[in-house]
Amino acid sequence: MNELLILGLSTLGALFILLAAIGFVKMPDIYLRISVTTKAVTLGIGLMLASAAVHFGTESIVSRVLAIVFFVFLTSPVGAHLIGRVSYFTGIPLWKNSLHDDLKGKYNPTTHKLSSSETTDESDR
Amino acid sequence: MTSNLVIVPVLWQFLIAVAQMFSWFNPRLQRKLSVSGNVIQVLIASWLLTEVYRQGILTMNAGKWPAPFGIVFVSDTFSAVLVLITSISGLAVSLFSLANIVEARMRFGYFPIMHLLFAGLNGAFLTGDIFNLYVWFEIIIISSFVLLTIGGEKPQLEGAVKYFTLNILASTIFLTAIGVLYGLAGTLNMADLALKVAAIPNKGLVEVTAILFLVGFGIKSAIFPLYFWLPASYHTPPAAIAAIFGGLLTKLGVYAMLRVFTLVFFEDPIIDTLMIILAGLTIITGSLGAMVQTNVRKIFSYLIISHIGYMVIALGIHTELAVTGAVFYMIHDIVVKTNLFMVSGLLYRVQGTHHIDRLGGFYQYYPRLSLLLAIPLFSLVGVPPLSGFWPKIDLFKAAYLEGGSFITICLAFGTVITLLVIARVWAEVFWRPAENLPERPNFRFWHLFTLAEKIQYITPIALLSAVSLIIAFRAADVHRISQKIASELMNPKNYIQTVLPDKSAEQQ
Amino acid sequence: MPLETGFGNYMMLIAVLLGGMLSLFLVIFKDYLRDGFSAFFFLVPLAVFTYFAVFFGSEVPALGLVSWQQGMGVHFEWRVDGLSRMFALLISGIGTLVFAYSHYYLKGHPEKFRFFGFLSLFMTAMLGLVVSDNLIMLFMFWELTSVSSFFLIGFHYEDRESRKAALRALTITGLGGVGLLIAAVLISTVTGSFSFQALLDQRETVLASQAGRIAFWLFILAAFTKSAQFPFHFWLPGAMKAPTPVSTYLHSATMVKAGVFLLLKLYPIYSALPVWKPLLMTVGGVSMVYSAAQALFFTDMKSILAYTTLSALGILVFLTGIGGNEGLVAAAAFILVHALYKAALFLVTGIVDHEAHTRDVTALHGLRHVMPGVAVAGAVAALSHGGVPLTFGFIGKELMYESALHAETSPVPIAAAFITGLLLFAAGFWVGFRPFFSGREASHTLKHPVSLWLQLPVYVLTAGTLIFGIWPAGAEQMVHALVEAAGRDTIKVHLELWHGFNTVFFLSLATIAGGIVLYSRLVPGQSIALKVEKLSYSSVAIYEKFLSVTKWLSRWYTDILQNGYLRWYVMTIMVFLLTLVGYSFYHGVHIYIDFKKISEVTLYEAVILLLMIFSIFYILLAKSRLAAVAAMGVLGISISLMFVLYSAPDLAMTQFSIDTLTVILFVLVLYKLPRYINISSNVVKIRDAVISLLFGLMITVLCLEVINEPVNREISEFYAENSYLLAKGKNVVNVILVDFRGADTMVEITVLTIAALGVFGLMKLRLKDNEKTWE
Amino acid sequence: MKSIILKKASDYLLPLLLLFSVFILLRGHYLPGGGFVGGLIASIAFVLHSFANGLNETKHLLRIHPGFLMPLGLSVSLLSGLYPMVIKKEPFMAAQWMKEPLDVIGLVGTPLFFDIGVYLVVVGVSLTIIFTLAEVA
Amino acid sequence: MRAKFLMNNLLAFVWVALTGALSVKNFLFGFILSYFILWLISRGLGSGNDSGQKYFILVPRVIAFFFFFLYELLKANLQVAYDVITPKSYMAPGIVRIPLDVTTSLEITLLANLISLTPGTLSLDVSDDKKVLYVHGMFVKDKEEFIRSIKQGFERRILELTR
Amino acid sequence: MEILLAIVTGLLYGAGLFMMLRRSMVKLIIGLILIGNGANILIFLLGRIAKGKPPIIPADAKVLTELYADPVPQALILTAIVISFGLQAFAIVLFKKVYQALHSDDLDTVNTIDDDL
Amino acid sequence: MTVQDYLYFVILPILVISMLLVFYRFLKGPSMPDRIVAVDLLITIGIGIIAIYSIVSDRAPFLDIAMVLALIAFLSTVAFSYYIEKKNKQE
Ligand code: NA
Ligand code: NA
Repeated sequence: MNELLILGLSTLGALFILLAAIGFVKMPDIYLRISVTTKAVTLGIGLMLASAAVHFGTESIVSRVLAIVFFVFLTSPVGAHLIGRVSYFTGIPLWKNSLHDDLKGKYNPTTHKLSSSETTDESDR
Repeated sequence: MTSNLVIVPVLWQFLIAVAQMFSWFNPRLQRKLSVSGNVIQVLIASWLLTEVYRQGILTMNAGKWPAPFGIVFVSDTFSAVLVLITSISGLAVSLFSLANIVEARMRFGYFPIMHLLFAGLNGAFLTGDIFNLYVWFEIIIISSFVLLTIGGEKPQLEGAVKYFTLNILASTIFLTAIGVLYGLAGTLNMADLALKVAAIPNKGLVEVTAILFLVGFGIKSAIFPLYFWLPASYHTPPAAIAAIFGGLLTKLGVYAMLRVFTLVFFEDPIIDTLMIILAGLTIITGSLGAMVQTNVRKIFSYLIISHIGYMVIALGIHTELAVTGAVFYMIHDIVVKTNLFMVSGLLYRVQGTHHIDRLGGFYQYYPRLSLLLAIPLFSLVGVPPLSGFWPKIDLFKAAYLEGGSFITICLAFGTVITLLVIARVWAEVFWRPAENLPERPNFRFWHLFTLAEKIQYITPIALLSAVSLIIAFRAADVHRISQKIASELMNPKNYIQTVLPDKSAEQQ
Repeated sequence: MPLETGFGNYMMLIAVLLGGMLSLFLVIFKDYLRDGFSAFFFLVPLAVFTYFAVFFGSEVPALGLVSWQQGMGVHFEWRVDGLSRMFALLISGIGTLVFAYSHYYLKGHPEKFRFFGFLSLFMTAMLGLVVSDNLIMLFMFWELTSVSSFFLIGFHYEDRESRKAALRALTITGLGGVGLLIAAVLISTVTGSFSFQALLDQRETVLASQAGRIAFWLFILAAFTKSAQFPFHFWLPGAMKAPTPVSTYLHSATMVKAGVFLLLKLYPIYSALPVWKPLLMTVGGVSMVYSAAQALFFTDMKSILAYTTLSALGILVFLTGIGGNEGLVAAAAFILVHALYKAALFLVTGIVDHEAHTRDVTALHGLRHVMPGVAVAGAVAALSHGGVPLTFGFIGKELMYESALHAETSPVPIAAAFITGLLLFAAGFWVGFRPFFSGREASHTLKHPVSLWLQLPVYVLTAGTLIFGIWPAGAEQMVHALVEAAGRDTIKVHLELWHGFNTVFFLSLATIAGGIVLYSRLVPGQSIALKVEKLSYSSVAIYEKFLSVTKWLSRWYTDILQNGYLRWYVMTIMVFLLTLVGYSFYHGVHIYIDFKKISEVTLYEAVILLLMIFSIFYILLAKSRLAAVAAMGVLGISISLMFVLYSAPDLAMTQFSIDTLTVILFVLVLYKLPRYINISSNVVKIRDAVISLLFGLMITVLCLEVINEPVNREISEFYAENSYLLAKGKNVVNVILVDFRGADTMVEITVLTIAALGVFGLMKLRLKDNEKTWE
Repeated sequence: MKSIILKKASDYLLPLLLLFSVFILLRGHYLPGGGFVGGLIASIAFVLHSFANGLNETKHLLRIHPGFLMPLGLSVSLLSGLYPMVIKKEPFMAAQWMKEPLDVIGLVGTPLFFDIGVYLVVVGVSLTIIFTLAEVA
Repeated sequence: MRAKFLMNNLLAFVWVALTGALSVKNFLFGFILSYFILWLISRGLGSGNDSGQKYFILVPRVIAFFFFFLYELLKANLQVAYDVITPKSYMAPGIVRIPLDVTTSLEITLLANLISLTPGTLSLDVSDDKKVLYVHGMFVKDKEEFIRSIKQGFERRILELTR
Repeated sequence: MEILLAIVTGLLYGAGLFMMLRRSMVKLIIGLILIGNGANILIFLLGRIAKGKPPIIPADAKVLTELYADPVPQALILTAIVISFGLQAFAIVLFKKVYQALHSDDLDTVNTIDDDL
Repeated sequence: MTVQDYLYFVILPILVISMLLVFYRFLKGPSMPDRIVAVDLLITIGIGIIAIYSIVSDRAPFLDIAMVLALIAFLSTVAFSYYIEKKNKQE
């Protein structure tokens, strides 16, 4: 039973990671790449760690795995957010087929303040 | 004999440094701690030497772990003598710093770092473990970096870049050598290495390892062609710092070479020949360099290089005679070079320049002071019967008997050039009339110094001058100690037995 | 020979060191002494003179030893025989006169006591030198004479020429000094000690040994440089920058004769060498003729005397070279002769200079009117200089001619001696006669009569010249003792005024006649001297040229190595390492790989290593700094993973956390930098790449070779067994860090602390202008 | 960096990381970890806080200059080595252990204090370096 | 005060989880340790002013929320996976401005993170006045629908949790 | 495997040297770091590598009996890593300071000091 | 085929291949954020590898490394973002 669980969890996790890796190579712009990978990998890692927890089965390992998963789930979206916003105001363009860019012109170029106003600039491209 | 006393010179410096770090905002207290601490340090070191003389080699197994499993600290006569000389020089530098180091530098940790440097030096002299030697080297390197750059003046920074890069390179080579040695012998204790390296059948690999050590230590001791960092940096920091560097740091490299090449690596004719050639070229290069410099401190820097050659001779000529001469020379050199850089600091203080073409009139203004300064200057030359003269007898003898004509000629060349260079310094700095003295930015007449400042400048120079005079007039005693050291180094059996009592028993 | 013990020994030590003690006294108390105090100083050499005159008869050489550096074979080993006694008496005797003379000569001079300090130090050095019977002791005092001479020549240090002359003198004599030291060491390798007596006893062994023969040449170097023999002679005329009493004492009567002294002392050992005679005769001969001729080109009294001194030193070496009874007797007599007349002439010159403020012979005349006594003394000294009968100089010249005549079948030696005598005659008259007796009127008037302090020493010396000239037997005993000491032979020396009408007598007459003609015909002029000096092949010019070429070469050599380029330094060091290791590999290591000891490669290991390799190359080629830093991050992860795979969890953790911190550091520092530079040319890059590749290859091969070797796991087994049982920890690495090898960790955290303090100081400390060390 | 998200996250990450660092420190004798890694994690926690909230906030939070942790840690380590030497007359750094293990922490002995010293020094060093750089750069 | 107490307990539990030794003593140790840490950093944390009652209603909501999140996670992941694997792209990406009803930093952070954690969406930034969240989406054919799904999904549930 | 690791070690040393021979100060520091990493891996490799056997005594044992990786090189490397970190930190800051003083990353601008001053 | 073998021969290869793919993106860029994300991903995949490796070698302590990686990997991302943001502010 445990073995099957390990097999299932690890396979699923590995596939998610592989998928994220492929997506990371394939996706046309940075935002999409971040978007694809952050969670897929996070999920993948969670599954991998879960299989380890199943394997060892001890209370301390399980709690440790839970702690790691918690950390990863806490930090990786924050990291994605940081990289994403930095990419935006260093001027990395969106993929040419992108439909909207509501952020355009909202960053003050010198102070990096982000405004919340709904200007006309948000029109579709 | 086992004794905790072995580690006390190291720990004491640590304690001083920690106490000073706690009094970070109180430079006055730091100054007092430094001087009084170093006075006690001299007593401790003397005690250690006495004990070693009375009881033979002392050891201290850190953590109570028997060698070779733990780190063992060993004090044979060589270590104890070097610790004592370091402590005396340290006391002098500590006194000299009081006036020579501006308070701004003291507010940024000058004193604790200096004491950690001394701790590092003592640790390096006392350790019996090759990797532990490496970590002491690192403590010395990092503290010397910091002392070199503290204040961040432009020339200091420029010098530091080179000093830093090449010294780190040296450490890395040293570390690589340790890795290889561990891979071959599986141990780090030097006495144990002595036994195990001897048993390695692949002598070729042992030789390669020895070469790695040679280059690593060679950079530290500034031998040809590895010395570049020294003339690029030693003239840049304040005099008190340069004094520690000039007196002690290169000698540490020589110490390490002497230790490793007498204990761990056995005679290898190729390395011996190489060492003789390197020693000769080091002497020549240093001498030629000293001849053309115009900055007093650069002159002294090149003389350091030149005289390192004298000590390296002993590594090429593996005889007790040569080692005796080298060790004697080392003892003298530490004291005198430390003193010389302090002298340069005093000269700078009253003349506002290091440049030989602008220095001058010192004799005219300060005849008595000049006489005092003449002692280290002419001791360095080795005008008999001053301290630099005595070791040369053994060195020349060893050079002629075992080293061949090349090294003998180099030694003679170095001797003559040193005489010329110092005579030139005397003529240009002391005799030549000074020009435009009061117009210089840092200029101040000696009589305008406060009494405290005068004492703080003069005492350390006088102290070390007195020590070098003692070395000179008790040359036979120093010689006897050097002979004892040489015999201990050349016959490491006793060392090994003391460090590894069980193993040696097994072997017999 | 009786060996002195106890009190006698210490008496000798005190006698030698008395001058030094006076010197020390002056250093300490000079500021508290009144000018007139120096009137008593002459008592010091006088006491020494008395000591040597009274306590050492010529019959018995006396030996003694005060042990000093026990174990190094260096003792105050002394020996007073005829040779050293004559020198000791000269040193202390002339010293007495010079001390007395200087008291008045330097009256009111602000540096008078410094002067006396060096002068008395010199006396100690010279006395020590002549009584030493220990080679190292001899060397020590020898060097001390050079050093005190350096300080005395540089007495007028504010004068550039004085400093230059002092340096030049020290260079040449220092060179010889090193020769002497090495010679002493070489001798000791044969005889086993530094004792001169041992050298004498084992002279056959020494002569037969290589060391002994090399030592000979080094001794010769020492003697020739000290005694200013051609081509090392040029330092002596420059030394005349020193005050006149110094010239009298050091550079004429005593110190310069130290070389001759050494030759005489070595005579019993080395005169057996076939090269001895031709070498000394040639060098001495050339020196005496060449310098005597040069003396006539000058108008400065001191310069003339300097060159005649050089010539006299040449004569002494020449005579020592001839050797045998005749040569030695002549040499011994001439030492005394020369000391008496030359010291007198120097002192006379000093008086003239002191009173008339010039020493130019062309500007001086008729001084007999203002200083009659001095004039007479000068004339007597000049006569002795010229070898005129009834002066001691005549005896000296006779003996010289005689030994030159008998030295060789060839006429060259006697011709050289004759020419020298002729030239010296004229030169002596220029100095001792012409300023006083030419012209009707005195060229200068005096405000005061010449002080007796100045006159008396001159009279003593001229009296000596006359007494020994008329009664040569008075000097016989001293000369005899010297010859006996040097020749180790008991012969009877007989000095006589009248030898009959022989060749030598006629040569003497011819010398006087020719000398008078020469003196009356030649007009003193500086022009020739200047021309000679300008010629680039004069010794000074060659020396200066040599110096400047040496300096240029040194500069070139130093600059090539220390050129300021860090990468050149790195490259040199690495190429040096590569060469050595390469050579060692080539001759000592058999390169092979034992595949049994190599583990298999799995895919994931390979990929991780591939990641490492790619990131390394990426770092090498990265165009942007930040990308390089990011690649360092990748490298760090790969290394961490490798550590995980190979069972080093602590390492993996540490490596990773450190890498993270390093990234943060870089990030904090890098963002204000200019563009990442990439300036090297392709050629340079290829060169560097080749070196780097070889270096990497060396490391790889080294690793593989070491892996082949058997493993010794004694230490790690101990840790594995005892980590828990004794050290109570299960993570062996951590137990090593905090317990087994805790001392390493203690140091390691200290390193970190210092680094942090350094960073803090480096970034925060801003020195004010007045706190800076650099101009 | 002005990011509400980062700031909020760091509020939670800081205590978590600190806790974790102590955990790593205490277990070092038995499992991977120890004073060094523990100290690094603790300092990384503060650095993270300073990235999110600005240096002054973090310094305010620390109360003392982190530099003082260095002599503090050095003394703790040094004393744990000196204690056996001065009090017990044994060699420098000869480990002294309590007879019975404490709960949670385990066996307490001088090596543990030594490791705590390492921890303090590492925190002090990393923070001093990074704060200095962040202030000046 | 209450918030701190909660925080303290939470941390003590984390400690127990970390050490893996579930015992009273261990919990107490963790409690003391985290108390110390909280004290250490107390100046840095914003003082919470939410009332203590929430603590008891919170638990069931958290569990419900957790499952909702898992569902969203899985669903979106598959959607993205499909797009990654298949050569033809169905993507219609864009950055969308989402006006916020949540107000506190905690809520915003929670929301932003949850959005980021589900595939296909990425919270780029929050405006300085905390009124607007800018989200990058992979499939934003219909902008209004996209905004609505977020507001009705995550934001509503977060508000339920925190208010 | 050892062969590959040896090659990587050599590569690290070689690459480090190559970077140190450049004119840029940043490259110099990177070079030093690379060589330092190389040295660590060299020690690791020469202490002989072992897969999956960390030198940690299992919870239920008192001594390490089965095969294990040599803990000594690991401890040495740990010390070396930490020390290099200290040095690197200082190097980076030194470099920053030099840059502030000279406004250049070019090492060729820091060779005035070897001329006479 | 045991679970161990499966993990060893199937899962680990998948993970390292994913690593290579991510690294490919690292090399390719084109922008700095791409590389930063790549580094972050490499670490995260590394955590997965460690987790699997701990099962394969049956050594629980390896999981602790994964924990440390998970905890502090985040900081380099923060630092790089900080860098880029600050650098951009300069211009
Ligand atoms: Na290093
Ligand atoms: Na999302």
